[in-house]
Amino acid sequence: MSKRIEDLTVTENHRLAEGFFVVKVSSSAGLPEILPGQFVQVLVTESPSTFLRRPISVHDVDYLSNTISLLIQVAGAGTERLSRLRNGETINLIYPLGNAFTLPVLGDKVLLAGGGCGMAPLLFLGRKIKESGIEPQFALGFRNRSRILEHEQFRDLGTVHLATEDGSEGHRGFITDIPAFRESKWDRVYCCGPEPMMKAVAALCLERDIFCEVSLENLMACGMGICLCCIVPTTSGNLCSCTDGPVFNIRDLKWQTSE
Amino acid sequence: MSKRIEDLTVTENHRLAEGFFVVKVSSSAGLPEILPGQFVQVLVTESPSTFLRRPISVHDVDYLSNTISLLIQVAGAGTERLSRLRNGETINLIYPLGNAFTLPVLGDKVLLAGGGCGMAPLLFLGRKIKESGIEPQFALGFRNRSRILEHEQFRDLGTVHLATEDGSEGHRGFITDIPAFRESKWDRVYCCGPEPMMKAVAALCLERDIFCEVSLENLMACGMGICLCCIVPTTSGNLCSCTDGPVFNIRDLKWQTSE
Amino acid sequence: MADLRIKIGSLELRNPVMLASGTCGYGAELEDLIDLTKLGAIVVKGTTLEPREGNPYPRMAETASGMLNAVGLQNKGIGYFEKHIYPKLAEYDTHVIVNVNGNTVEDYIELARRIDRLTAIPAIELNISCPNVKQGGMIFGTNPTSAREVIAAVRQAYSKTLIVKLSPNVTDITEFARISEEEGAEAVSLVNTLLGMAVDPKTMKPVLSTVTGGLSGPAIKPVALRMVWQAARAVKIPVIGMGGIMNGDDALEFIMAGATAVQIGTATFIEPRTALNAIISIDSLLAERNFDSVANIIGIINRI
Amino acid sequence: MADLRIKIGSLELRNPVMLASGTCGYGAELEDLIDLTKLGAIVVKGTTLEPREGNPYPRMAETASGMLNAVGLQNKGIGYFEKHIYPKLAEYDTHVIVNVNGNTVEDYIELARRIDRLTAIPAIELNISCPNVKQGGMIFGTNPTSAREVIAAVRQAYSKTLIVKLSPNVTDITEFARISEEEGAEAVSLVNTLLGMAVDPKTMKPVLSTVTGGLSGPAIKPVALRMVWQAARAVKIPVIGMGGIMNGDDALEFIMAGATAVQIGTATFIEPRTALNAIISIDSLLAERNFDSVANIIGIINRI
Ligand SMILES: Cc1cc2nc3c(=O)[nH]c(=O)nc-3n(C[C@H](O)[C@H](O)[C@H](O)COP(=O)(O)OP(=O)(O)OC[C@H]3O[C@@H](n4cnc5c(N)ncnc54)[C@H](O)[C@@H]3O)c2cc1C
Ligand SMILES: Cc1cc2nc3c(=O)[nH]c(=O)nc-3n(C[C@H](O)[C@H](O)[C@H](O)COP(=O)(O)OP(=O)(O)OC[C@H]3O[C@@H](n4cnc5c(N)ncnc54)[C@H](O)[C@@H]3O)c2cc1C
Ligand SMILES: Cc1cc2nc3c(=O)[nH]c(=O)nc-3n(C[C@H](O)[C@H](O)[C@H](O)COP(=O)(O)O)c2cc1C
Ligand SMILES: Cc1cc2nc3c(=O)[nH]c(=O)nc-3n(C[C@H](O)[C@H](O)[C@H](O)COP(=O)(O)O)c2cc1C
Ligand code: FES
Ligand code: FES
Repeated sequence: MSKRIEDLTVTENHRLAEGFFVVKVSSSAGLPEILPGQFVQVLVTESPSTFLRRPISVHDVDYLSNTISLLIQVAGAGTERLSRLRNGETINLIYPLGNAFTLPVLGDKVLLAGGGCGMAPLLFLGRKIKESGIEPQFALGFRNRSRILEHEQFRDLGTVHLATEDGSEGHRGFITDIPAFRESKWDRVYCCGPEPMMKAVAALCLERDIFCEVSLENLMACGMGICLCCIVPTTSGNLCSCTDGPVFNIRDLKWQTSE
Repeated sequence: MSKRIEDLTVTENHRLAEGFFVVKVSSSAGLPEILPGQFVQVLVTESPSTFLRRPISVHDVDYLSNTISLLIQVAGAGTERLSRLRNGETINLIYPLGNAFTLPVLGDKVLLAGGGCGMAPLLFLGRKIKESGIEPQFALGFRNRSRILEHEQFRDLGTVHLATEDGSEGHRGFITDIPAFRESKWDRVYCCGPEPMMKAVAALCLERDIFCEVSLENLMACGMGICLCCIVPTTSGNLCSCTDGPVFNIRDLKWQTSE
Repeated sequence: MADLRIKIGSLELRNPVMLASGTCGYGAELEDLIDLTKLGAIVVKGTTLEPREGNPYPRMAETASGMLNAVGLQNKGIGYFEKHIYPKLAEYDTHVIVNVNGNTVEDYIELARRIDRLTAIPAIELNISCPNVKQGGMIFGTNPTSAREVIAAVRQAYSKTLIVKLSPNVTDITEFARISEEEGAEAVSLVNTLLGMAVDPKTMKPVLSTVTGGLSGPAIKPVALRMVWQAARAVKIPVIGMGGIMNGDDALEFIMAGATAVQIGTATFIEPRTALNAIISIDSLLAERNFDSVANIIGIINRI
Repeated sequence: MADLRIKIGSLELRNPVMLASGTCGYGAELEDLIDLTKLGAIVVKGTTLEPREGNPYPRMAETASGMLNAVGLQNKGIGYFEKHIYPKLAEYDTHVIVNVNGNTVEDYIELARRIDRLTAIPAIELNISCPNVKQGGMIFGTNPTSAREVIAAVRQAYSKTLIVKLSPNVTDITEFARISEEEGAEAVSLVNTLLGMAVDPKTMKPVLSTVTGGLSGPAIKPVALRMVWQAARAVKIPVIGMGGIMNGDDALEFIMAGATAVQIGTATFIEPRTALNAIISIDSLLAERNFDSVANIIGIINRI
């Protein structure tokens, strides 16, 4: 799949919650094919401490308006700048990058599990799965009620199960504590979120022999497979998270031990 | 005189001409005493290639509104960023810095000569001179008619003589070609502008034995006399342009030969 | 259009701008984004005799106007290169230079011999400056005796254009440039990365798995430029300059300071078109100033 | 409040943050903006035997996240210092350390002797690393034999705390740290500036009148930090770290990597309060993590 470098125009910047924003950017050239799980490399301007591009997952794609949505969580200076993007500003992207989630086959029972900005790739993935004729379910985890992100669009695609660590909304605990997660027989689980969440989901899926793919957020310098900084130890050696990933089947991962 | 470091609030940003802006910033603490010829060191944010502060002359001071005006000419990334300051933004200044022009004594015939952003310190100087009971005259030079900057405020203080290099407005040539400059007997000439202009003015004044002070724009790292980068060779050795200057009597200068 | 051609030993390049080793993969990764045939050359990934997994994650840290890397020469080894990568590279209409790394002098010799047989590779860049490996690498590049030994040995083993890539982590760069020249290198390229490190004050640990790593990007440009200037005055062979070049003006600084050619490294991660933009900038400057050829401005700061 | 006191030889500082030589004048210039008595110490301007005019203008160039300077030790000489500057400094309730520079070993000895007599100066910083002078300076700091000679001589001539300021422009910083320790220095401070340069592609000339100058600022932080880490593991005397510290986190990186104290240089030009902010940051971190004393985190990255 061919990648490109392009200036896109910001058409919307919507604040979801404290520190979370959805930024929509539109391509005047028309969008290329983008697969769920892929990401973009954003050039961050006007941020003196941001030297490299920043990898951000494709949150959603709208081919009618040639618009990509990005769900941005403010983590530092780079994402802080992105959170302040104004309509009409242009941002330069290299995209689409990375592999993609393996889509389920008809009849599969599918769970999309995530939390925080890890929800980002799951919306587009859910949409693609829904389009393929399967109704996905979602398990979304948050710290507490006040940290819950808007997820109307997820509800439009399928049932959403919520968990909060303090039980202030939905199930108490982590997403792996949600009864629907533990009790149902899933054919496929797709997960993106903080590392402890992904590890817990992976452990559960391995134990129950469920097909499971996770999307990793390794530190990246290039996003294009030319720097070899973003490696993930796998059963076939060190692979690049930006080209061989960011999506990996948990069976292939020697799970990273660095914090 | 005591200097301070303070966040001031932008209250106005007025475009004078292509690449020239007057930015007004106000102090909530109340302004200290500022002398004509002094400058501020501006911290430039959101400009990745701007590492050091930028020295900018005090263009005008209004103690009623506790406002300083800065006349900014876009020269590179730092001044470009300053030209985009929006009302309500804060900028951090270290000020007031440097020495000051020596004010004339009653009865003196006084000419203030400048061009481009070199006009900056002359407005405040002119105002102080006017307040002291002397009506200053101004000689302002520009490339051509379309490059002439607004100078209503100068006209309010005294007669303005214009020169343009191509003669499209005012006298043809440099400010030293203005008849009023060459023909009158000035007691004091104050000059700030591009180096060739200052050298021409200095030469004329030396020849005619006129008291003349120029304001130099040496490269500065600190603006406070602690780096020794901004030196000017003078008859008493290398002096700091930021503390011993930026205003120098031309008799003390061994005029810098570096371009 | 001015003449942009330059010569590195017997190798003629259509222009003086190359992609630096370790920052452009094998070229293919960038084909969607830039036309590789417009480049002077590409210097492909550091290659070793045996396959290497490189260093553990994390291998990267962003720093002020730069980055640290601790990749550690991850590559599939020369055997894989010959079989699976070389055939594709051989089809490129671009000069491909291979960056060569060993643990021992024997490794370097063996690699040089094998690459000598690959007809579509006109030159090697002998990397004696990788700061991210325990054996070989920078140890050769910071000790004059070892440097001389490995360069002389490779010169014997390799018949085509030999470029020696120097480490900036030395007291006197001219010493290593001179040794390279004396032992028959046809060019030196510099600088490789400066040895640096970063600490995460939250975890109270080094950021990189290897503690130290190689610093690249505009942060190092002033140091790189100084060393290129010094080296170019010390030797007659061409100097290939690099270190923090982000745009055409940066490339011109190196050429004016004495570099016959330049390499673009880290900039490609941020703006893959940097090398192409640099070619355009060099061409425009020559046209504006009425220079016939890029040769006219090489080292011009020493003349005006 | 945690215990921020540290010791450099027999000299006890109230906290580990100092202002670096050449970047804080004689302190007075900053008095309006910061309370100097809050600092661990200030290291005043490089002082020489004879007055010096320094290098011609331009002496400064901005670079990516850094700056080059070529001041060249402009100062009025030790005589003027003794008569006109020292009396004021003697009144400060802050430790004042004098940075000492010579063309010859004899210069250094003479200076050390004269400063030894100034009772209010508890320490000197022997600068063998100034890259901006033709004689002396970095020549002493990049040659092990000369370094040893000058340190030994000054040690003889000076009875109080002797700090040796090391040049980063060397292959192996630990060698110079060890020589300093062996010859009786009570601490080493590093790094001085990295030798760099800049070219103006418009004028096709070097930006600095001296062609090369000293690079400082956050650009050099990764290199400085690495050298501080290496030096601190090589010697038992305290290491005073500096190079690109812009805030409290940066200062903590140096301390965690092994520095007993830090100096703030270029940052003062941009934010004069940097040193004071760093003290607050160190204090907060210690409180948050329940450390009794700054001594607990010196070199902590080597332990966890
Ligand atoms: C493939 C991929 C997809 C991503 N998708 C999204 C997304 O859709 N939305 C989103 O908000 N973020 C996403 N991220 C994470 C995002 O790239 C980082 O948060 C961002 O780079 C931080 O930049 P910064 O300048 O804001 O913060 P920095 O100042 O660079 O970092 C702030 C803190 O976050 C840590 N950090 C930074 N990047 C990472 C990382 N990749 N992994 C772990 N820790 C990190 C730093 O160590 C530091 O402690 C993705 C990352 C990857 C690799
Ligand atoms: C005491 C003093 C007062 C000043 N007053 C004003 C003022 O009132 N209004 C105003 O617009 N400007 C003034 N300047 C000049 C202003 O400081 C510079 O234009 C500014 O620093 C340029 O920053 P930049 O990032 O925009 O451009 P940069 O990218 O830093 O520089 C752009 C170009 O301008 C050159 N340049 C930058 N600074 C100087 C300088 N000081 N002298 C000569 N060449 C320089 C650079 O070499 C480069 O070629 C003053 C300078 C001084 C020293
Ligand atoms: C991620 C990365 C990997 C590198 N790998 C190699 C390598 O394998 N061989 C080599 O000689 N240099 C390698 N380098 C050094 C670059 O080729 C170049 O010398 C250095 O980065 C300075 O140039 P720059 O500042 O333009 O990046 C690598 C640099 C980076 C950033
Ligand atoms: C303008 C300037 C002048 C300096 N003068 C001296 C000096 O006289 N003696 C000295 O030992 N170091 C001198 N230095 C080096 C600093 O003390 C410090 O070692 C260096 O700048 C690195 O720290 P920084 O990055 O925090 O600035 C000078 C640095 C600058 C920027
Ligand atoms: S981020 Fe560069 S190879 Fe993956
Ligand atoms: S600018 Fe630093 S002393 Fe004048």
